[in-house]
Amino acid sequence: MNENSILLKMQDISKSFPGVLANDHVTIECEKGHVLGLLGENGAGKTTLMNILYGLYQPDQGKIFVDGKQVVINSPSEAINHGIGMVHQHFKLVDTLSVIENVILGIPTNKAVLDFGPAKKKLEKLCKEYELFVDPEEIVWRLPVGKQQWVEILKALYRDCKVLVLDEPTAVLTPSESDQLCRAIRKITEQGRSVVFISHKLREVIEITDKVTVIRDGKVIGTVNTKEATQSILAEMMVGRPVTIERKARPIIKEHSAVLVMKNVNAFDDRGVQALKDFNLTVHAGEIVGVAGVDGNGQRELSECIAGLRKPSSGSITIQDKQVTNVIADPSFVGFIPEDRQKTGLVLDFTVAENLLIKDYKEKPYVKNGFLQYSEIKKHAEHMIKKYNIKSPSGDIKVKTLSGGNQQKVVIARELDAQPVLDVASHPTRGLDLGAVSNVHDILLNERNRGAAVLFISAELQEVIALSDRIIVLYSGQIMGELDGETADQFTIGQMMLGQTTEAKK
Amino acid sequence: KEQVDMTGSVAMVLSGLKTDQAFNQYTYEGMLRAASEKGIKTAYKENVTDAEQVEVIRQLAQQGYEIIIGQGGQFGDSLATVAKEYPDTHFIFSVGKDTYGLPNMSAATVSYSEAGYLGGIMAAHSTKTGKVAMITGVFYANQAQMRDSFKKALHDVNPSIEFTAIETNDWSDTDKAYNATNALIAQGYDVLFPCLDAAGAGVAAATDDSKNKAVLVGSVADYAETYDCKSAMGSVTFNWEGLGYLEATGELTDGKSHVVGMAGNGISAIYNNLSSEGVAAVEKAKSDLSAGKINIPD
Amino acid sequence: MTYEIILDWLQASLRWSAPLIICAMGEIFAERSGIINMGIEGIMLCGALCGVAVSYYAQSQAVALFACAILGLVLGLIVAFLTVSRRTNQVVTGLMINLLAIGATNVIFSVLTVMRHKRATTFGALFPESMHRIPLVGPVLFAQPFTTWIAIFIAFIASFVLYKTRWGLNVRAVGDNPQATATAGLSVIKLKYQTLILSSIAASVAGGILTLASSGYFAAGGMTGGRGFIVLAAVVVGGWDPMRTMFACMLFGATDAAQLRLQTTESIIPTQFLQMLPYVITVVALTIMVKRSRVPKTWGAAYDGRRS
Amino acid sequence: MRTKEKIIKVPFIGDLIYSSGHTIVGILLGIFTGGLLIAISGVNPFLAYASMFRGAFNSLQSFSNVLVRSSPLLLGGIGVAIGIKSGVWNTGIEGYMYIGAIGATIVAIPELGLPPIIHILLCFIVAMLFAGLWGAIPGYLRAYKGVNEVTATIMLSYVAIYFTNWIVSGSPLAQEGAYFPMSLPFAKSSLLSILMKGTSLHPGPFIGLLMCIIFHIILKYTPFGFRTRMLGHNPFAAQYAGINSKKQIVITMVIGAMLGGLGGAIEVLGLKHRLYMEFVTGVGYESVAVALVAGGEPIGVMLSALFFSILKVGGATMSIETGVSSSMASIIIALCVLFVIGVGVADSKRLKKRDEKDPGKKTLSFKMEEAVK
Ligand SMILES: Nc1ncnc2c1ncn2[C@@H]1O[C@H](COP(=O)(O)OP(=O)(O)OP(=O)(O)O)[C@@H](O)[C@H]1O
Ligand SMILES: Nc1ncnc2c1ncn2[C@@H]1O[C@H](COP(=O)(O)OP(=O)(O)OP(=O)(O)O)[C@@H](O)[C@H]1O
Ligand SMILES: [Mg+2]
Ligand SMILES: [Mg+2]
Repeated sequence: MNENSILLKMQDISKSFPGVLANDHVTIECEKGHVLGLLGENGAGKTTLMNILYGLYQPDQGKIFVDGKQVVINSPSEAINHGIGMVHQHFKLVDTLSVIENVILGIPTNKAVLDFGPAKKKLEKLCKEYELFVDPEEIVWRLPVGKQQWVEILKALYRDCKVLVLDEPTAVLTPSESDQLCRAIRKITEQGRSVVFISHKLREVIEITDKVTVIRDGKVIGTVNTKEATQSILAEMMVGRPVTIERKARPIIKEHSAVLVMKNVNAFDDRGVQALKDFNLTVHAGEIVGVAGVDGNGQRELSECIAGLRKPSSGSITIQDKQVTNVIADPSFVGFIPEDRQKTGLVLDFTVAENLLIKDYKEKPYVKNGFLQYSEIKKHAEHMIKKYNIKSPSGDIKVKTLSGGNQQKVVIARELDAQPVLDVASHPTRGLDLGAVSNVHDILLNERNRGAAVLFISAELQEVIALSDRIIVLYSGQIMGELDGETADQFTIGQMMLGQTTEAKK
Repeated sequence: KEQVDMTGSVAMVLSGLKTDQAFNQYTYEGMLRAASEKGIKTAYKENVTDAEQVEVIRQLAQQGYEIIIGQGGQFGDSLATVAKEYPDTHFIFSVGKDTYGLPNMSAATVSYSEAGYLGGIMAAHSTKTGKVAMITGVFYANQAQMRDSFKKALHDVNPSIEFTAIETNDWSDTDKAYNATNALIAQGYDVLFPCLDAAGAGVAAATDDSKNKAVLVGSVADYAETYDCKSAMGSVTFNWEGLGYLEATGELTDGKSHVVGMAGNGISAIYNNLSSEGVAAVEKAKSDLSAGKINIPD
Repeated sequence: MTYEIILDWLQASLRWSAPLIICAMGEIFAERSGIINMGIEGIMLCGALCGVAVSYYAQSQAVALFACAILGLVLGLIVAFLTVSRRTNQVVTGLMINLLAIGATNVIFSVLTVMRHKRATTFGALFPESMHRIPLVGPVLFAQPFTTWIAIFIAFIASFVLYKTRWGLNVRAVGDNPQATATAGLSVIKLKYQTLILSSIAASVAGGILTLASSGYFAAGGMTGGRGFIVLAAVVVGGWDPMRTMFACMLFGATDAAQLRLQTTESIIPTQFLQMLPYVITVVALTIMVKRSRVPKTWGAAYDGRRS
Repeated sequence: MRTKEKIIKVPFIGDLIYSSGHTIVGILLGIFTGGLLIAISGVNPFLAYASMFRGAFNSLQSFSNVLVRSSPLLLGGIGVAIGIKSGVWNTGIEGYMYIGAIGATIVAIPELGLPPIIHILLCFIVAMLFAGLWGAIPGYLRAYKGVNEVTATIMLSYVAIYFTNWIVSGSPLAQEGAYFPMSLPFAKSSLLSILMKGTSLHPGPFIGLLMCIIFHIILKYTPFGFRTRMLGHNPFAAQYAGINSKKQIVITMVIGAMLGGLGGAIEVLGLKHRLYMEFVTGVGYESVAVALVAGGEPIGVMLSALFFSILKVGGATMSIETGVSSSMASIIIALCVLFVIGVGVADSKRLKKRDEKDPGKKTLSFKMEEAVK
């Protein structure tokens, strides 16, 4: 290989956090005009590595070379100066500012007064060039997530980066938006720039990258030429064993009464935009209804309305003929796994034991004579830790010190242990690695088989198809179509997710 | 425990700062003069809050100070409380009149009512618009007494003079005093009678800035001298320094209430721009007051 | 007569609010960047003393205000070091700065005995005497001391800087999303230092103007009388927007000026109830304006410097 | 099993040593800087500090002064701390104290012919009722209207102060012809008794300490406390768990206000036996500082309230004995607190930050974990 053509090299990088060795002598290389894929399970250390490249963290050891020259990067502005651009896993946009303001934020200039004219022109040129269209004047929070992703990419391109890092850019994109992104990436590399592409979606990785480096537990497992790789090879490198998410056989449930009935529900989101429009849905006992759709199309409002956290502006929601009026905090009636476990589902500063009871803390054995019975609470925690195989030394440690998968198990244990009549699971596998995902799938399937009605919301088509008896596709607060889980295919759902009804396609 | 000779010792507790350009500062300075002249051992604690009054007074009594002066109307109850515990120590309630019936507690103040009356005569002879105003921080009993006799004097000179009074609620906020004075001047009040401690400077400044729309009759301090006030017609000054001196030298420890007026040199009238007619009227009022011809409550 | 009283009231409202406006403009930037500078009350107090003292010794108001600015810079650095670098609680820090300022000004003023009874030279009106007699605008606007005009000018400048300049953009960004600002290549810490220093300078200069535009005297014992807290309230009422905050300050000035004027009317309402008026109005204004204002997202929170 | 024990227990003690070490360094730095200033002002700092120490600890009597002064700080501090626990800034303690004292005054003045205990309890109850209603205003505005509570409570405190001024100078409760605005004297049966002869020690500080312990227990061991903490740590999760967060905010603000009101009532019933104008000036902000230095923990409030009152009482004695001005005493208090929060670990995040900067020097917990392995 020609040494000169290597645009980026990170050599022997190590980085540890308290109790975690996030990067262990990691070396990666990326040639000019190439796309390097970075693969690895959650917590493998991909983001940490890229944050080191971007100057957000300092490595404990190791060197970075850009264009053959060794560089020391102490801050994002130095990274930018070295031509490194990064699109972060979690958006780094100031959502109260407009697109153009976000784009020019932090760009060094000797002009004190803002002049958007030239910036807008340059941005519009970039939009055209890469076919990533956004309105420069729009305030960021008003944009759908996909467009926000474009802003992030344009922001990096605007700074003329040589190396563009994309950390899980497609997690929030529809299939067709992902395709659009792939086209943009090709254009970027055609100009001699390099791209580091991080994704959990093997299909995309194979489609877009030139080489793939797989990281596990902070160590590089290996680097392969994409041409020689297949999905199953990569998956095995990643996890250490072959894994797939496949539809499992399921018994037919006789009992089939309607549990959740939503009639003409309208609801608004936090910004006052209508999020559910005349929404009708019935979920029966013993079935899993999968809700597919791009994030931000009303999924969150849907689940919150059912759980009573959000008041619909009109329409009715009943669960077993009981009208939903207030927050339902009774896990023996409705189990609700919220989409953001850290923000909504858990109190991170509480212990595992306390978190297991944030809904039932005033119930009988845990409260006696008006006082909390910590011995009972502890006993309950130990029981649950064993039953749900939560990796926690005891119930007394703070939940924030658990890993993501185990945090999720705490939520699941709390919500599903009392055998609710209705389970609402909103993105229950988000951020979990493959093993944990199949574990959650098994739990939900068992719930269905037990006779619970399950509403399963996810943006991952593969798992929606694998798990659901019935699939509805949500677009812009409305149901675009309904499919049978046995026969549904990704392509049709993908089309519907973009707002095209199957009829319209025909 | 070492034995310190406490004969001829005096302590003073101040409600405000010893630099407040008002009764705290001047009484304190009187005590210092007594100390240097007579070799008296002194102690003081300034800015004593409500919650610490008893504690501080008791501490001083315990240390053996023979005379303890509480400088401010808020000290009465606390002085009495400690006076009961320390019958051999003398307590002086300064700026108050109540001795709480205790033999070891005396009270001493200057005569606010005489001051008000003299100020009123000056003001009545200075006004052209017939509108006179008093500015104070808060109307404590003394200020209220001063106001009443001031009003009486105005009325005695000319019953048609309009009078108003206004509180700024802050004894050190010169800016607020300045603005309050402007408010009065704009409403046609042309004689201002401040009783405002350090914030009085703001009144002086505002009258000077009023382009001869208003004049000032000072109280407590000599406004012409202290604040360089050009528009001062005169001032009724309080001899706090003298009072502090008397208190510290032990001349007021007879268990009685002392109101030091003109006779005892507690207050005096100073003339700056006052007309000769006005000066004459004040002099007459002075003699009438000492003759007891004018009935004002003390 | 009533006409004149109203004109005078308007004039007083503006004059009274000038130092508040100047102080508030700085505070807006600090709070927009996510930091509550609760110490402005104390800093203003220091500025008041500094203004009078330097004006007395140097016989120049320009030098006095410059000295206030330098003092504000130093105090701002201290506040910034504590709240930004040491990440101390902003509220305790501010309250302790206030306590420190009261103590320090008392001590220093007690040393400066020579100037205690001397009036510092104060600002005159900006416009010639003849213009003061123009009906309506004359007394209300042209008779204002020069500092009132400065205050209004500063409010416009603040608005311009906040919305139309690079730095203003950075400040708006950092308070809402410091992580994003950091990844855009800006130094969050530096920005917060800058806004805190700015707000401290503004407070200090406002203190200088407080005394130099009116009485020209300092008095020991905390003569700012809670103006710093009023400013904090005005910034919230004004929704962190310079123009609206300016009006909030003026509203407060107007009610306080009105309250002083109402005291002279022979009304049955006790004076204490009139004195409450500005504070009651502020709470009412706060309640009315709350829907229209948006708190900077990291208002009052310490910046962690790590991924959120 | 062994690992478990180590991981849970050791870091707590380790952090405690770490943070109290920093606190002591902070206090020392504050005292050192203050000493420099004292020396500059021409007083021997060693003598000054010796008399400061004597003022607070010389005898039971001087320590009783510390206790007496801590009473409003304890009650105010715990009032603020409960707010912090539920995520609101209840900065209006001074106002609650005034309003509470007014309530107490109304029932304390008339001779009701009640036994002292009952009369005092009645005063307390009315005080808490008044203050609670007053606190409900910013509580309601915050919870249901989204009005910023810091601003609202500070503004309402001013209103309360002026209202008190009227009560003691213009209302029928005011003492006519008094030299300072004050109310009529209270009935004998309403006064708190003096616990130690020759001091002002009344039961107030013990009520304060008791309240700290009670609220420690309430917060830790009752469902109400569970709810409050949950709301403070994560309002979204609290809502999700079915807690009516608006109601909870109003309740905690009202409780904070009631504690403040109780503190005000104790001051007037225990010390001056009348309602005075400006009887608690500055205590409101001090309470906020007390609660924040304590990190919002009731037990910490006990310590930090005592710390503040030691500084205040000692500072007063220092002023009397050495002539250091009272302003210098407040400068020293401010410096001590600034150094404590600046150097100390009032904020647990700083621990983590240290670890992140210097991964080699991990917290004790991790070291122990490794050692056990
Ligand atoms: N700031 C931090 N403090 C402590 N530990 C951290 C920190 N950041 C990352 N880690 C830990 O470092 C490891 C690597 O995390 P990183 O975010 O790099 O993983 P990743 O490969 O990007 O995972 P994902 O696929 O979930 O994005 C994890 O164990 C994580 O818990
Ligand atoms: N802030 C933290 N403080 C202490 N330890 C942490 C912290 N964050 C993460 N860890 C530790 O880092 C490890 C990895 O965390 P991470 O969340 O990345 O796990 P993961 O690999 O994603 O696991 P899972 O498969 O369960 O999701 C965990 O064991 C956790 O205890
Ligand atoms: Mg990642
Ligand atoms: Mg994880």
